[in-house]
Amino acid sequence: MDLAAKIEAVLFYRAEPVKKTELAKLLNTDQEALLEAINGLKTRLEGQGLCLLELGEELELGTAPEASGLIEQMAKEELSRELGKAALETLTLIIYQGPISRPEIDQVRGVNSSFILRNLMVRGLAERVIDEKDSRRFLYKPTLELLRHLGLEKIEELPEYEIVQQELNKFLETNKDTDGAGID
Amino acid sequence: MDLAAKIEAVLFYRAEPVKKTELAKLLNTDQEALLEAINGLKTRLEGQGLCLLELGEELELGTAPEASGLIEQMAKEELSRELGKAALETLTLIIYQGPISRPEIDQVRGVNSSFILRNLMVRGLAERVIDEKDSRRFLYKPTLELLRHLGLEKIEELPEYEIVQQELNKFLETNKDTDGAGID
Amino acid sequence: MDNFKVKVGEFEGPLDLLLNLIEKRKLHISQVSLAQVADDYVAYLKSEDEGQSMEAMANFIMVASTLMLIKSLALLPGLQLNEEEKSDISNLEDRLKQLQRVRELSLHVKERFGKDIIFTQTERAKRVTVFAPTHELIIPNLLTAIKELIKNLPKVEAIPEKVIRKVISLEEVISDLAKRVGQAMKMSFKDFVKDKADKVNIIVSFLGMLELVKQGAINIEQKAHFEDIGMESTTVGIPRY
Repeated sequence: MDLAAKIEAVLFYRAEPVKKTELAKLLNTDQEALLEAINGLKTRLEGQGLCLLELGEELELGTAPEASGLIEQMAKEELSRELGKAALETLTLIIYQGPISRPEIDQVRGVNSSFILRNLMVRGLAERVIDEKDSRRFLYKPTLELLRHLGLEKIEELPEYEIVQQELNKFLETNKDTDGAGID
Repeated sequence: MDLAAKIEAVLFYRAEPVKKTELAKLLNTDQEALLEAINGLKTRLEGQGLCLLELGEELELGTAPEASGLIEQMAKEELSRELGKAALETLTLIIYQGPISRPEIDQVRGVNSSFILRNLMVRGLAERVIDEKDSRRFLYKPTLELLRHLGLEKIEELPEYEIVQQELNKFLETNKDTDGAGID
Repeated sequence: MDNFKVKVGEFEGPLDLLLNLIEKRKLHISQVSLAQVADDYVAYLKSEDEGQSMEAMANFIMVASTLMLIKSLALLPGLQLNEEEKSDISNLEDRLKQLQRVRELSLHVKERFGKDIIFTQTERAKRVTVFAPTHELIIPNLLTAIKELIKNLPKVEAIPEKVIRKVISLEEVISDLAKRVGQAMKMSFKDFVKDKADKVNIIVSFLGMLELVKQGAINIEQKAHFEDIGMESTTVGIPRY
């Protein structure tokens, strides 16, 4: 795998602007070789679906400008589409039980929720905050706009709030040890 | 911009598994042209930093397996690398024989697999779908997440995949009527 | 969540235990090898039965009854089996072969899992979001959804009645088998004349096994049928006339 391919992989994974100095360090190479590889990658991406954006010191991978019409159309569709059962269920859990971590959401639903969470965030229905107790993990909660949309001034106004809390807490308490990766 | 490039752009933007039927509709093309473009994209990505994952109806863009070590240095997320004996056996059945029902899994393993199946689903390594032949029961099948953890672009790349398909189908055929430990 | 596991000792399920016993002796899976490990299996169950739940034992005991059949058949080829018994035996053999194959294949999965992970994009930190609610987002729908979720939370499963019924009738299976073994022995008496001492030993150990199985079935009433097991002395006595 050559340097250009490595740059592509790193930028794809990071999905945000990355400094050239950081890239050089990560890929254990000097500026000169890096710049050469960047140019090589740019050439390689010509006519493809992705493009390399260079903003001063920073690099980012994005969709090719020719695809912008397509992407806009898709983004619009994404927002106007119905949530569907799985997303509604996840959002409801976040409203009743938030701030709640992803492992907890997954544990209650019995399935992995990562893509659904992403969609809920894109639609501005849920947001994530850093867990004060553990800065490596995120907690999900409903956005203020959503609460306003639902006409809720406080969460406790939700129907059957107390009993739902009890049931869910009971379940989460007994399943504490089985979340995350450490299974069997 | 050709069809392969458009597929690449869409998959990059979506950053989640996308169905082929959805792609065909979005790109206003037929299945045949789509499949051809998918294969074209795969060839084009060879030796690059990215790869195209394909599992049944679903497609997703990921980093090339060769970049695995590099990306891991940056990965903040906790990676799951461990599979217990029960999880490994159950996943093996799902991979080589999926979509497969729980009674079928139980029959081979000799124990009730509901607990382990739930955990695999929470980890995103397996998912269940409604059996088209019998809407009252579920079938379990592998996910793109599982494929990613195996470092495979296609499930068929696993050793002995083809021959096992034949073997197991023959076995299930001859044992159709026995319910054994099949509890569901 | 441990209640979901059906473990006896270190083994998860009867097939796990049985396959282990066969592989320990480096045998191929067949009726012959199953007959050979039947005693080991029952001995293991007996050693582990303390404190095991009915649920844990039920699956193991069902397999024990099939093993007893197989052993009886190996000792007394004249023993008549009904269709269900025949299919139980071939089914057990098939399932073991299948499990063995799955274990073989699982090495391919184990070898690759988590080694060269293919990564997808990390969650974009700065993303333009647009507040886009849908008509589904009304309070009554939320209540329906959360109730459905709570209803579907996993509960500890009770052992299905079907299995319990099978286990309870195991007692009958044992006494019935003991009777049939006795009859089959009379019928094939001529065979026993040859190599007398060995055959007697085998029969004694076989009946010992029956007894062990009976004790292994901890939740089963045993006293009423004790006399059937008492057949041991009668049976052993057979070669004398």
